[in-house]
Amino acid sequence: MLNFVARRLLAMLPVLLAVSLLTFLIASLLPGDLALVILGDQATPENVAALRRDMGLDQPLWWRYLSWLGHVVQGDLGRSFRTGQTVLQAVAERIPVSLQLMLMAEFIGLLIGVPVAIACAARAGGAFDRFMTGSAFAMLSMPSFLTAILLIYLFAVELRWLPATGYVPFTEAPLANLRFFVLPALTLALAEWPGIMRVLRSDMIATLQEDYIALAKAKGLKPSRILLVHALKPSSLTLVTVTGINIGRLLGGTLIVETIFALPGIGRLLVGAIYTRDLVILQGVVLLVACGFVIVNFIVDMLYAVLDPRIRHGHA
Amino acid sequence: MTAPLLAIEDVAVELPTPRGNLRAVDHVDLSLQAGRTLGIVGESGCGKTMLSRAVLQLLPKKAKLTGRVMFDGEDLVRLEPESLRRLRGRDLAVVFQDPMTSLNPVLTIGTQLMETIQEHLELDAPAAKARSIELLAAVGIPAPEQRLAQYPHQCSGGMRQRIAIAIALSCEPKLLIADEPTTALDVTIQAQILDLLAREQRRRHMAMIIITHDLGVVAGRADEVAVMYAGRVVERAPTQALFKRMHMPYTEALLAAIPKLDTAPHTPLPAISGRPPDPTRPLKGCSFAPRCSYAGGRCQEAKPVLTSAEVSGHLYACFHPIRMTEGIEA
Amino acid sequence: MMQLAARPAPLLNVDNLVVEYGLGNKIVHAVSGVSLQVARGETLGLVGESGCGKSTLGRAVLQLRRAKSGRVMFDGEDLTAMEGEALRRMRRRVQLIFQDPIASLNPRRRIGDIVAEPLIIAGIKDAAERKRRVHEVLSAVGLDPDLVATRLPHEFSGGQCQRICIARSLVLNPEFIVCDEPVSALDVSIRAQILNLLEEMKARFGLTLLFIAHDLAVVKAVSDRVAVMYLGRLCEVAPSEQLFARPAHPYTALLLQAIPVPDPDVRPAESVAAGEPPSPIAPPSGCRFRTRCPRADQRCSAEIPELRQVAPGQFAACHHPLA
Amino acid sequence: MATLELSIQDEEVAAPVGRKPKLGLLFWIASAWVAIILSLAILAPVLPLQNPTDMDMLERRAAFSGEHWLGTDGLGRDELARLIFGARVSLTVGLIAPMIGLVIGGALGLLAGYFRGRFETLVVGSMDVLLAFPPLIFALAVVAYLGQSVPNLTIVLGVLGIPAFMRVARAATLTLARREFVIAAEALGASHARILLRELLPNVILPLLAFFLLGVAVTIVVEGALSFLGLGVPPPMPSWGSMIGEGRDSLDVAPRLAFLPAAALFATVLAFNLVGDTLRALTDPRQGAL
Repeated sequence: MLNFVARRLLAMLPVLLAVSLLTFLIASLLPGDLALVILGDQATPENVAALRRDMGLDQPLWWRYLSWLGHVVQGDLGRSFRTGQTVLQAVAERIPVSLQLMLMAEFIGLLIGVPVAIACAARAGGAFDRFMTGSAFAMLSMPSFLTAILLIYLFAVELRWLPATGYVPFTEAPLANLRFFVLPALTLALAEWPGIMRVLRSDMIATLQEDYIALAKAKGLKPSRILLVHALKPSSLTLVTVTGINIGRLLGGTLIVETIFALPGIGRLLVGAIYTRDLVILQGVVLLVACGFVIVNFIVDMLYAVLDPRIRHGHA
Repeated sequence: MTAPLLAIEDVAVELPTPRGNLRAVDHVDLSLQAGRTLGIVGESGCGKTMLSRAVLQLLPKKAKLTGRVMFDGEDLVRLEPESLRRLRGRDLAVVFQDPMTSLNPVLTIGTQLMETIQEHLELDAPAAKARSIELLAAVGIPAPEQRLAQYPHQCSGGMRQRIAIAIALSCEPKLLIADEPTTALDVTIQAQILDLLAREQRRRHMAMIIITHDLGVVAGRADEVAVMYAGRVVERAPTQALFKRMHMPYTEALLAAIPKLDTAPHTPLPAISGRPPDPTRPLKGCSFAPRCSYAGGRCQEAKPVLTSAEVSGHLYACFHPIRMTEGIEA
Repeated sequence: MMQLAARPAPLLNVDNLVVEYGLGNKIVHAVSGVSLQVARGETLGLVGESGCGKSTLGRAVLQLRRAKSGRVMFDGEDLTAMEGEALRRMRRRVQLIFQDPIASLNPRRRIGDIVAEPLIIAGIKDAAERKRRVHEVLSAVGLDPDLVATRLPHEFSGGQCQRICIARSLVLNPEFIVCDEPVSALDVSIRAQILNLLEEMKARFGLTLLFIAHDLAVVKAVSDRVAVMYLGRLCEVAPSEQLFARPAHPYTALLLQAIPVPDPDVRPAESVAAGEPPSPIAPPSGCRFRTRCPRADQRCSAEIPELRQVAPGQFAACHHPLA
Repeated sequence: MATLELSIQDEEVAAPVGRKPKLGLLFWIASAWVAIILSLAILAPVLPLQNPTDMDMLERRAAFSGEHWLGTDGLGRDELARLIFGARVSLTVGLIAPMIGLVIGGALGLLAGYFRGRFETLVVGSMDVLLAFPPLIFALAVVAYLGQSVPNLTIVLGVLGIPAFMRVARAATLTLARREFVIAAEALGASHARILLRELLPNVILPLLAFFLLGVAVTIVVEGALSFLGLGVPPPMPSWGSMIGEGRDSLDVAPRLAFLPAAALFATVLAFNLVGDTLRALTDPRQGAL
């Protein structure tokens, strides 16, 4: 099992390296000169040339990438020339917000998706199954920014139960904090549960047609045990891989939801950086998010290997 | 003759398919005494597996079942789910064809054995575990103790089928249904599994139904044999009578079409011409008529009913039976 | 390299073929040094249990799977040394029939195009000529060309699909056909039809066949000589009658004794506890059957037995042959 | 002479036995909606519509009227015209971007699934790198640097679609390449090109087309999200996403300014998803694929 982990760990390094290269190359797509953009109105030919030398912009591309990478590896992702904050500080400040949002969304998504999937699979083709599959399908076609608008209109504008925007840290006022998070988390969760439900449902329906389920019935086991142990256990494995992929979608979703609900998370930091052309922050955040995503997927793969006995015993 | 342990009375199974309703089992009557072995033989699509699923009440949801399945005095078709559930795995057990798919890949062998025992016999975990080890040893599994913690993918095909048999025998069933138990196994392993089944059946004087397409498997192992074609039992007889003095042309043709070890190479095989019956287009007359060399006018018109021949227990469904001693047409 | 009795040069001569492939980080020793010959017009049966490497050997002979070492001589030409165009031209003289007839036909193409495909690949441009050839082979295998040519594979039964595959393999007038378990997936009644058809096609087109199967009775029905394979190696080769009457290798005897005979008078012999075949990833040393052989001794684990003649035309790879 | 089966009974073969695909009502409604939206978008310049960018500060947020069937937006522009021209943009990006993914990703997946070996590891490896970036964030970053324009947006979203199409094509090719009819073609001496084009492609194209329709739905959503944030299609060009974004500010006063484009976007995405998923269910025999 250990060499399996080591092998996968080694395979992850080139991916991270390639991710850093791609992030760096995106920045070089900028038409015109970065120095000009940074100095903006105080751009006189002298200080533009001086800035270019400081940032090494006059060096060849590969040199700039290597020096940038050198800094990154030591944790220095550069400093925003708009806010003066380093990228790491800016991100560190905002991670708790995004993390709380994503965890709440994923939790609610699982809370709705898993039981519904099991109920649908138990009576596949029944009225409940057709209704839930239909509504899941509709929810999948509902972009999160549409759901956000609907929820705001309903709960904030019309019913005035919940605030449309605003934030207070959990440590300061847990209850108020949760009130701010209900609508954003619900928006994301409504986009999450259909994906979870459809994968688990179709997997369980396929599992329920396997011979070993027929044998479980022939052994006279209780229907609940057949559904929740014999059928759910093998199917839940694919759920683990789906959650890995969902996190990528979730990151995209948080970006929109944080912007609409004005939550100071990483997503909003990114959008803000684009509006203010704060290109150092933009590049730093994109790199961190991508690397975070690769690491999370690596962890999900390991979790899958540990859970599935067929892989755990090297029967790859 | 005491009442049979199992009596299948006029059972029919109809399955809706995209190409129209398919009558997989077409009014079958079969019975089996306790402790005896019945072989059910037929080519694929003849309904033999669907018949076994009807007995076990494991038919697909959409299937329509008519008729009665009397088991130990109870009609399983009308038994309410809870008592049917308590009976399955306890008095009525099954072994499926493919050992690769009949064991749950993510549950240990121990779990899958002990859950059956604890479901039906009031044994606590240690007692159930001891019984599981004893069962695994009885079916010839080396080092049964360690085997409990292993997963199915760590065992060979033959080993898994032995485990499936151990599971089936775990609660001393009165009837074991073996649905093509050795089709997915190699010939040397098949011989070992068939011997194991025969030995365990003798030791536990258990009734057994062996379902197979291989006439050789039933020849040496079944007390009686029923031949199925297009959803119907076309002949049923004690093994000796069925192989030596069959009355149904299909049985004769089926036996002749099998290459034998003692026939010389390159001798043309008397093949059965035509195509297997299409279940969605049932024929008015005898379903074997289009391929039968003895078929006459009457065969196209009506379906021959199972009539008994001179040897008791020898039934056949044919208007022109062969090898009849009196030579009169039924 | 052992010498056969004086016979015409064999059409196919496999010399010490070794085929291995990787499975995860392990190596599967599928074929470990097999040598066999097939004379022109002969049918050589190749029999063995699943996982013994017989299908791998069949595909390696046709260069569909590259061998690690050893040579395959076909009509004096070394196929293992051939590449690209030369090999492709050679393929017209050798054909392959598979076990699963339905999976052997592209579900999206009409039967007429499927059977004509070999002609197109061989570069026969004249469409009328192609149509004639297709009609000829379809009729030869007992199918009505006009009814069949325009239809799709899913409209036919297993038996009919196998007939179509046989037609496709005959359309280029090949000399040699590898039949890889051609009837194992078919029902008993249809199986007999296809076996008879293969025999008839062999006579009519003067074919040489390598017939691979796990069912000994089926192999005996069509083969002049039979080779028995176990875990990547040949353990016995003999004329059919001789092999079934007086098997020389203990494994052949075990196989024969295990076959269920469709006759109630033949009491099934109590199977000697012969255990399970080991995995080809870690085959036993010396004779690979020793772990299941009642006659195994110290020499069997030390020294790999060579295939030597134990009776006229009968060869066995065993230190203690039965004959 | 072996008993030959001389001919198949005519009535047997006459009725082709294949699975008749049951498409159902929803499929036809969805296809109809797609057809309507597509024709409206294509014919937009010819249709008797007002100019979507003419502002009329006097007529801001006007209600439905004879002159403005669907009223006007926050800047007095005709809502109906903006909706239809918005469809033009959303569909241009929505249809062309996945084509890039289909062609490049499909080809890469087909080749990787057939040739395997180092080429496959290279292709799959590079796709994993692209997949490391959450799609929305990658699109935002590239557009932020490259500049907002419909071509840029289309290219970026197209490139983002390549890994997904590659995976679908590779998965289909892997299962097919093991099937005997491909090995049979190889045994006949068919060249790689012939096997790829005649044997594999016809069987891979249908799952890819079904996935293409799902790709269109996803792309419309991503373009909508970007334009909603004001980072997609440059104003004043109308796109459903930007219209919803603008409508958000006047939710309390004129909710229809947000909900009209929202409904159009939702219906179109749902329609493409429905058509795509029905086709996918037909090509993927596993029950419950819907």
